[in-house]
Amino acid sequence: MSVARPARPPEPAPPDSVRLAEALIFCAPAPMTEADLAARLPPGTDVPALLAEIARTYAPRGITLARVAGGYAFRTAPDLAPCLRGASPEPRKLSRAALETLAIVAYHQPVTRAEIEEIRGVTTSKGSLDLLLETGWVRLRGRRRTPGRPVTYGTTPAFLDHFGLDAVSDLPGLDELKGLGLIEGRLPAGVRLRQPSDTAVPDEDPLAPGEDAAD
Amino acid sequence: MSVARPARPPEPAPPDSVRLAEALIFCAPAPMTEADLAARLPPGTDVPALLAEIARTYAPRGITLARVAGGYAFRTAPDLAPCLRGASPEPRKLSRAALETLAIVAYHQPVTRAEIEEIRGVTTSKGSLDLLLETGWVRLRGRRRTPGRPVTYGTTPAFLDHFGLDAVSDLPGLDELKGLGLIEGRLPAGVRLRQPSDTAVPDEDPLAPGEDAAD
Amino acid sequence: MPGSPLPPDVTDRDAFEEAGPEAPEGAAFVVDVDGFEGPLDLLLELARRQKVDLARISILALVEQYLAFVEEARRLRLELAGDYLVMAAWLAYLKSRLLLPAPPRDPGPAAGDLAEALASRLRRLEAIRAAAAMLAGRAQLGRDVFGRGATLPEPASAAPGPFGATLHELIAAYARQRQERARAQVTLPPRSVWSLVDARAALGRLIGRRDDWTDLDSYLAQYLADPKRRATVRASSLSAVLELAREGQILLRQERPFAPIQIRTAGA
Repeated sequence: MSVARPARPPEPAPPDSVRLAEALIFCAPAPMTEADLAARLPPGTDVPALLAEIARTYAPRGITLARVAGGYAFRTAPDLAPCLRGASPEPRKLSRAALETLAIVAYHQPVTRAEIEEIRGVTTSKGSLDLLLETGWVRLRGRRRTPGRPVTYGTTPAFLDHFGLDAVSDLPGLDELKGLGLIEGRLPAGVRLRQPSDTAVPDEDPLAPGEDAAD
Repeated sequence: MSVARPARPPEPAPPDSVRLAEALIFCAPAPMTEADLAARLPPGTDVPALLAEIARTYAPRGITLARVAGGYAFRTAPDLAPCLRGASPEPRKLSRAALETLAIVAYHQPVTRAEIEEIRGVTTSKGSLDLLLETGWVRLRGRRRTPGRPVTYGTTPAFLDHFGLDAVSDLPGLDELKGLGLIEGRLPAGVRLRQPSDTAVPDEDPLAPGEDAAD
Repeated sequence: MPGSPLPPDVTDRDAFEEAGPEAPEGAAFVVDVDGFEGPLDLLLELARRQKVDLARISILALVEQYLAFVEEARRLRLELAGDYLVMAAWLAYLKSRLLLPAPPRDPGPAAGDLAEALASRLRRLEAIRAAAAMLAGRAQLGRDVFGRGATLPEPASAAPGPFGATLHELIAAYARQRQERARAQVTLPPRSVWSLVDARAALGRLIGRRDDWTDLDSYLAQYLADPKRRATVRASSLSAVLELAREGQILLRQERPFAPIQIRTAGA
């Protein structure tokens, strides 16, 4: 199909706030939240409506507006994946062990290393968590309020961005797993798991000011 | 001007070759030449006409097709530049020396410059500490009650905030660094690895008023 | 039990990590258990072969298959990693609990609860495997969907960006620094050695004054006080008294093996 139609009239210009929002999202190094946008757009801008407008405009195109990690970013359309592969170097593939560890961190977060090992039934090979920390998908969250105060792990916004998720609660199959009671499974005495959350949980973190864990 | 018009029909989809070309240009790490595009688009595609079509479509928008360095790339519209200045620039990376110094301040605080040098085994340039003060992650804490009353350094709440920590004692200790595979084997007695804490210590005096602005 | 307990198409480095080059010659037949990441994974695979819902598997049949697997590995003189044997021991206990009536007033958990706990662990591992597969199957950034590829030219007079570093970079920097310091600072504690010459000189001074049979150790009391020096003092003084005896200066006797060594001057 020929696309060259010289007589075609120029496209109508979108409002300036839409143009600015497009530019801001395009040049941001990470997904932009509605709050980020509101702070940079003219006061009184209806940011959700504006984002809906941009999403609608770009939906049929090769570049689309994606909602990821609690914000907005331009991404290539998913259906073009086969034609785009090889356009940039293939990212490192995770080993099965690392992928499983990542899934445990994602679905059970906040989770300790001992709990990861309990679920997998094997000692987590050294470097598996380190690799996930290095990719920037897993982070140290804090410490569990149990004896030994183990460090807890959780996922990062980069993890959500990488897997095209808006929030941890959007993890595929999460509701089903919760329904089957497989997220709140049996764990060693004194340890309870809850549904994943990347916000603070009651038996985690907040250290009293001045609390000293010095050895 | 309101942009939310719920009754608006969906945009007509552009031809697949246009969508693919948009995506290719968008995700390429460098501007794409007509030859690069021709090689990745279906054989027989009229690349110049297709580029003209994309340019026409994006001309009124916040993101436009620009001809740069002999190829094509998407850029924000030139007229928006004043509004984009300072919009989420890419973060600056710390040098290895600065990162190490920061880590030592975090783990060994309160720590004097001489102690940092002793721990690192190399002379720490004043620039390194100045840079860390500039990041807002390191602060002057007080003065050590030893001859010369050297200034002590520690971390700030902004440090905790940036690294997602609730308290300095949430930094992983020796066992956890080992568990992550970051430290192998035993450390000799001379090499201390601290369980960090940022509580007040007895041999430290607070800074005199206004003294923290001095250095 | 249907078929061989040994999957024909597998090799597991983890499971056989202890079978080095000096593995017994008899283990010529290579049992391939690739992909098994520990005993729980093996159990899950065995359970899958029951081709029923994990909720309805026979734990007893599963236990028997696992024990048969371990038995077969033993028959082939394969060294299984400790984890597999620990699990085998626990499963053997579970099997006995499942088959035998519970002893009266048994304080331990009911056999049914133990079996259910195992089934629940297997279901949880299977669920997380399924979740991992779903995650891996999603359109991934940099593989299926792409973000803006190019770094944009900085707009003129742009303020310098904020400083960025991740927690991982920070702790890795600390660990690397400490590790490097550790390597740079290897100091061996100075060994304190009592030489043969020292021993001869000391014993020569002491023995000359006594002409009755005396325990060697009683001469050495002051030197043996330091635990770090005990070994070197004993070794050197034994060599010294043997030398002195060979030269005819002293006599040695020991009533039985490991009894105190006694000495006296030869001239008495």
